[in-house]
Amino acid sequence: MKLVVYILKRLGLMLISLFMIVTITFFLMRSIPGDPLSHMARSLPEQTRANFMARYGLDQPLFNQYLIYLRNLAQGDLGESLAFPGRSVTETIGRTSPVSAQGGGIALAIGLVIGTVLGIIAALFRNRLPDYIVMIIAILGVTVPVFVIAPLLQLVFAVRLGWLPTFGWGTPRHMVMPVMVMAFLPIATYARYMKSSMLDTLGQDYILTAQSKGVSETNVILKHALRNSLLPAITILSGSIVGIFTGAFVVESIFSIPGIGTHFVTSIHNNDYTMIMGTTVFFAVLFVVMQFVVDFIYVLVDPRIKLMHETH
Amino acid sequence: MKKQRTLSFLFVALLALVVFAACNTNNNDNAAVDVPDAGTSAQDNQAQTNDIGEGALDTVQFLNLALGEEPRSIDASLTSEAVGGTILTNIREPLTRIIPLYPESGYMFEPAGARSWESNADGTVWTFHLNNNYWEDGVPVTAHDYVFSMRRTVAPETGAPLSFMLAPLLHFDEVNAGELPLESLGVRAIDDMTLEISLTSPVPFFMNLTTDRVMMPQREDIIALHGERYGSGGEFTIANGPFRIESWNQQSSIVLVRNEHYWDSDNVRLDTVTFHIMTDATTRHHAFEAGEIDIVAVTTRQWRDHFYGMSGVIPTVGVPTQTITYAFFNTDDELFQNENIRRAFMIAIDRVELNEVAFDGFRIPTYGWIVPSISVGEYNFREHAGDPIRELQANHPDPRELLIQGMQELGLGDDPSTLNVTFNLAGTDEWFRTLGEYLQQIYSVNLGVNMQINFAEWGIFFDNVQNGNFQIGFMGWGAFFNEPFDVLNIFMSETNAVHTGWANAEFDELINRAMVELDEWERLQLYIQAERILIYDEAAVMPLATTTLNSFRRDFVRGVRPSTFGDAVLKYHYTSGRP
Amino acid sequence: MMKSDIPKEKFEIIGADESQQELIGRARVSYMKDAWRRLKENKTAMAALVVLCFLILMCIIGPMISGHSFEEINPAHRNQPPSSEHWFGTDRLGRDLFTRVWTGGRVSIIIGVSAALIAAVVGILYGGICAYFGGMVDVIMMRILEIFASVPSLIYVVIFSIVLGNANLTTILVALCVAAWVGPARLVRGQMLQIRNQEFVLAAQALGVSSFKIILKHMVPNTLSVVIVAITFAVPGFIFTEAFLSFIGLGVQPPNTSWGALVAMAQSEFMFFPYQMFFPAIMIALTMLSFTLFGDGLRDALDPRLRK
Amino acid sequence: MEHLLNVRDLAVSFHTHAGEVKAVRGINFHLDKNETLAFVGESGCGKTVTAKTILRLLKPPFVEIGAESSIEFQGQDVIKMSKKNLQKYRGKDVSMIFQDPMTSLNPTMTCGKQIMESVLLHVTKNKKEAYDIALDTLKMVQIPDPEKRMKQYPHELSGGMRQRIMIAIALSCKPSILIADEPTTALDVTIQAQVIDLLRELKTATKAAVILVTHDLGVVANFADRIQVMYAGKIVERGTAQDIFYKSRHPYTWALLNSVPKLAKERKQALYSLRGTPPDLILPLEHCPFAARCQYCMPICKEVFPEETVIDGQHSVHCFLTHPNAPAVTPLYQMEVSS
Repeated sequence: MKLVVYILKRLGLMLISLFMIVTITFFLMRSIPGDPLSHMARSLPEQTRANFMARYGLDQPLFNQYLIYLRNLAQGDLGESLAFPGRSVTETIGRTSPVSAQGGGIALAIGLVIGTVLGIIAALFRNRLPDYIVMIIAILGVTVPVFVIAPLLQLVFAVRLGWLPTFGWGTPRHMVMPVMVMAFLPIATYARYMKSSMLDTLGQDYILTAQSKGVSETNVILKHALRNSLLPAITILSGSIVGIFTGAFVVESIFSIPGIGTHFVTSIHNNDYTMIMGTTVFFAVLFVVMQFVVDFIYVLVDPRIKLMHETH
Repeated sequence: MKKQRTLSFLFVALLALVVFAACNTNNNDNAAVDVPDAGTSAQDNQAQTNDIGEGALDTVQFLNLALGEEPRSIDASLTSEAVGGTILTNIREPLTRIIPLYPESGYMFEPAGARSWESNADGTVWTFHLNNNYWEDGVPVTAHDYVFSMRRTVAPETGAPLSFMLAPLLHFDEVNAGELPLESLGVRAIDDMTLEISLTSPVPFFMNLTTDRVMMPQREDIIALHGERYGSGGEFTIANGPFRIESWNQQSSIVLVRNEHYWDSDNVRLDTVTFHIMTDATTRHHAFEAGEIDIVAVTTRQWRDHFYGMSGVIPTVGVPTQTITYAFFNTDDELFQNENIRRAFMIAIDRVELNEVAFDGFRIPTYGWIVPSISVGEYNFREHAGDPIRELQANHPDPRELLIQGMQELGLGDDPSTLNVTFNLAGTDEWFRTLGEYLQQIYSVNLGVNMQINFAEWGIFFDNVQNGNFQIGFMGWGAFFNEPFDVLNIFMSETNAVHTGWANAEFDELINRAMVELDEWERLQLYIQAERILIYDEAAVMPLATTTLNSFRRDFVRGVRPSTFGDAVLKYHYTSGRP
Repeated sequence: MMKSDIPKEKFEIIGADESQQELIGRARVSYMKDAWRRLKENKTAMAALVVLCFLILMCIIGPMISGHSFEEINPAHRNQPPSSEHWFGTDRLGRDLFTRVWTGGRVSIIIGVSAALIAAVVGILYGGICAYFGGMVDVIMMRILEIFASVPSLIYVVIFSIVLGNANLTTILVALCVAAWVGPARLVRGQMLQIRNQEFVLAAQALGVSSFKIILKHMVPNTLSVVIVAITFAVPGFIFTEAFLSFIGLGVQPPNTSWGALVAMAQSEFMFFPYQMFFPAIMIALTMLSFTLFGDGLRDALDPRLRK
Repeated sequence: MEHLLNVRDLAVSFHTHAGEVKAVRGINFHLDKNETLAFVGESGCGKTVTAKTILRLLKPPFVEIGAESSIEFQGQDVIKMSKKNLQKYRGKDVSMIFQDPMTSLNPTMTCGKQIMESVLLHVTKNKKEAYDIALDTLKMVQIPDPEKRMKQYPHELSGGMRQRIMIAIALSCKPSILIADEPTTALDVTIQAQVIDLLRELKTATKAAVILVTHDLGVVANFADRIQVMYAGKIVERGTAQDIFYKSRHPYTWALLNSVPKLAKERKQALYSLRGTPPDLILPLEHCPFAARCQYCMPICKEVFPEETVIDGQHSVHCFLTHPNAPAVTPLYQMEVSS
């Protein structure tokens, strides 16, 4: 019973946060100068401007537009793209987010695993060569700009060697380079994070107990230290997931991947309010849900937490 | 500590918006397009690439091409951008198509939607006899489809951005303003296979209009079926051109396949054409080099030199386009109301150096408003009109003297350093920043004024220009068809299309006379005098350079006829010897 | 057995020697001194510090020693590779890159450090208030924090930059910090929650010390070590965000420049003129590397648990 | 007869930035089957380091064991033992109970699993069997409702119960030596007595030799067979419980005994407390380390470390007071007993 109450409370808080995000972004969006019709060529006949405004309800007072937007949002309708007339934002996000999720998901998984392993190595060989190498890799991964790495990879693997396609999506071969570039970020994040978390765990008393039981060196790491140091890493998972999506912007545009990143970039470029709003709401929902999912996993995984909820 | 991690990896994520920056040649016709040109003259290029000669046809005929951005819509009435036009011209059949003559220069109108056509004595009534063409669903194309399409484009509630192109039609103004019903527009179907268009007065360049998207047929029932979604995707339109849309997955690719019901289908050799949407220019170049796309438009001199010598690649470089890159003054501004100040600013720039530095040597320095590719009948305009700006520079070697003269006329003393001038640019990427920094330095040195550059997104720039809060603006302007009228009428008093606020009665009168003058030589002289007023006397606008077409294609791609005003249809393309 | 030859007088009882009783081998070292010593020992942190000082020094004297002004355009030497005359080569407009890199460096570092400080200060106050008062205050403030945290700050940064119009230093800082304080705030709140339940805070409350004073005098100093480390990690973050902003044209406006702007300028042709991007990118990487390594070293030095 | 454990010249030092801390400065002792040996001394005298070194739990390069030190267990020198043998030795032959039950158990692993882990390593590979052994051990340590405890997590148990789990883990493989490092210090008094009684019962039941490390003489009283008093990394006095409690000859032992409050005393008397603190082990301390705090300090005590003098049988002491030339001294503690 306690858990149900916990979930309901969290859902309530999530809704409030979402509501605030939508409100802030909505009014923020309207404060951007410039008008979405500017992509039309030459001087615009008055009639076209009127039609356009009416079609998107832009001619109504701002507050009414806000109420209409909320009502539609409640029904899951994020409105119609300004830059691409006739395209529903919800449908576009529905179609493109799986692509980003697929690419991003694999990159995150790879990044997580490699990052964790590197973090453990760095912790075990603290202040010795492997530690420095791992740290340099972790930092380089974050400092070298993506828009340098991506074209370089293209040049080497696609143009010179011809092993991989330069752009596009669909077959696993298409995924290799984008995933490689996108994985840099989680590798760097989790390597550094796992190192400090592992160092922290190795200093605990129960590690000594395990050693005194004759448990082998590797098992002490895998069975005891890893699990306890992985727990805190879960907490930054939700941040990483949103990071992956935003990270995809560059990679998707460079490799022409039809993900949510490319759409978001085009929408900012075209002042496409509805698409920007839609994507922002999508990210907000994603982050808030991930936050809840991560907390939930944490409760499941860490026995100490669960008890606390029951005794409250 | 973990929140810091989110911040630090976000900044890498923040690199997300790199894509549309420098490399995106959003080639809608009025944003400045940085298409470089070559040292070699355009003419010898022309000859070398038009090898329409037969080669052994490959068994499977397909082409992979790249688009810099995704078309916003392919609704013939509502789309105004070039990318939309590229798709439309391949899936829809206008009345006629314009093809470059080979080997001599000039163009010819080829039968397309119409089998043949004739006009009455004074050229105010044109009759078109349609080919028996069919829509992709087998329904025959009738004159009613053309009538419905033009009426829809002109109808006020459609709000078509390019409706003014049908202005020469009878009663256009009244119908477009809603004062007269659609039926009174000067277009009607005599019978299923004959279409009659009547004009308010004879228009020398009328035939050019018949090749444009505004005169493409549309199906009333299909539009009713899809409603608002019409033109937003492959399955929400219908084709009657050489190809039809097989699939359109957004931000990824548009696949066209041969349209069996097309009247000239057996002359069409390609089975499939895939347009890959690739916003990143570097990726496009890599894709071409890796053989994944067959034609690429080159954006910088380095890439052009890189491909130029490459084996198996045919260049088409330095072909002048119909777009002039220019700056324009706000003549209502208290400084730039004076023509001498405007003339001083116009001649203070060395256009060759500007082209080398800011346009990477990819354009053709231009000293008049009409681009070199435009002619009147068979007279090339530039060859006969000379260069007004060069003359002005010869008469006033020191632009500062002209500036001071203008300042004194306005009673602003004689010290240029007291003047604060802002130059508005329509973009924020690094191409614009290079241009801005160059202009800032040149004007500070040559005229001694202190110059501020204002960078803004296209939307914000256009807003400022329309509301007149700017001093100097920067844009590109493309002619729709090969006739000076198309780029001069925008400066007539009542059409404030370029928001200079400039009006000149003598100029208006010259243009009105030219509009009805059927004799080419006479029309040419009228345009020359008009340009002289616009540039030499008043300097309302400051032409800088003409953009050029620079692309490379694989040698197995044949039947290509690159030209400034030619149709971008892939009807005659084929591949022979694809590896 | 016992050597009996030890002289007898050696055996008078002289009792316990007070002075020796409290003999401490190691001098009692204050927490900060000990941290500084441990930091000095950490070779990488010291190397990072040296690199940082070198970079800052060069940013100051660099433009002077190069003999070229960073704005002067001369089309004659466009796109020249590094040469004796132009040590880092020239850019598309023929300007000397050596001067521009160091002039740009000033802007990037100033923005990086000041943004990190602003974010930290706001974070400390916000986190402190949250942790100290708790209850409804905490819940509401956390909801506000969650809002800023849940939308990728990319969107806020971009929108604020556009809304604030033509960027000068303050608008860029505002755009950078609009969502950046979330990190330190959450960090400080966590840290302070731990401290709040410790006895010395309860003692201070018992003595009737005002809550604001408690936050400043007791809770802030204890979280300082964590915050300092957070700042060192945040600085590279901001330098790169500024680089990104200039990339999409919202960052530093010409004629002045920054590392980000330089990298942005060189990006489209870095296949042909790699040196134009190489030097500013190296500077960004070096700064970020040294700040991060120094931050790591600082964290180890300040972390009480690792004290030997 | 062969000792179960034989420790020769054990010296352990820590390499710190400030210099080398010599925690254990050459001690010799042995342990026989079924015998209970107690190490007593203030914190920082090296008793816990000695205990951990027997299981080689301290890792080089941070820790250095003296070259000539040797710890013989059933003919093998633990210090030179290979990694593989060490893993067999730990938990099987020698096991250990740690001080703070709150942090010495893995928080994310059920108690049952933590016990079964040792059993699976050393006794049987079959999970079911291991479960039963673990259950029996839990019964042996008198934990109420053992089945439920198997599935619970450490944080769900009280301090005393967690220490019982620790004991269960240690005894689950029937080790020949059980080392208990201050097993009761972290517990409150009432629980301490229960745990000590339990340990006493178990050591007789399992016939395991026990090394008890503590600073609390009260705990040692009727538990240990032999007691060794350590000070500043050296053994200053050793002997049977009787020798140490009633015939102690070392001023430091007297002070320790005196510090234990006695119920028998009249209320008015002030409690005795030994002034000063143990010396910092970074100092050379060539002489008798206790000299600075010893009431009976003599000049010789400050020059040289006293040799070991055997009083009788197993009782020996390092103090110049036993030297023929030294003046006769009435032991501080002894006065209490006689009056």
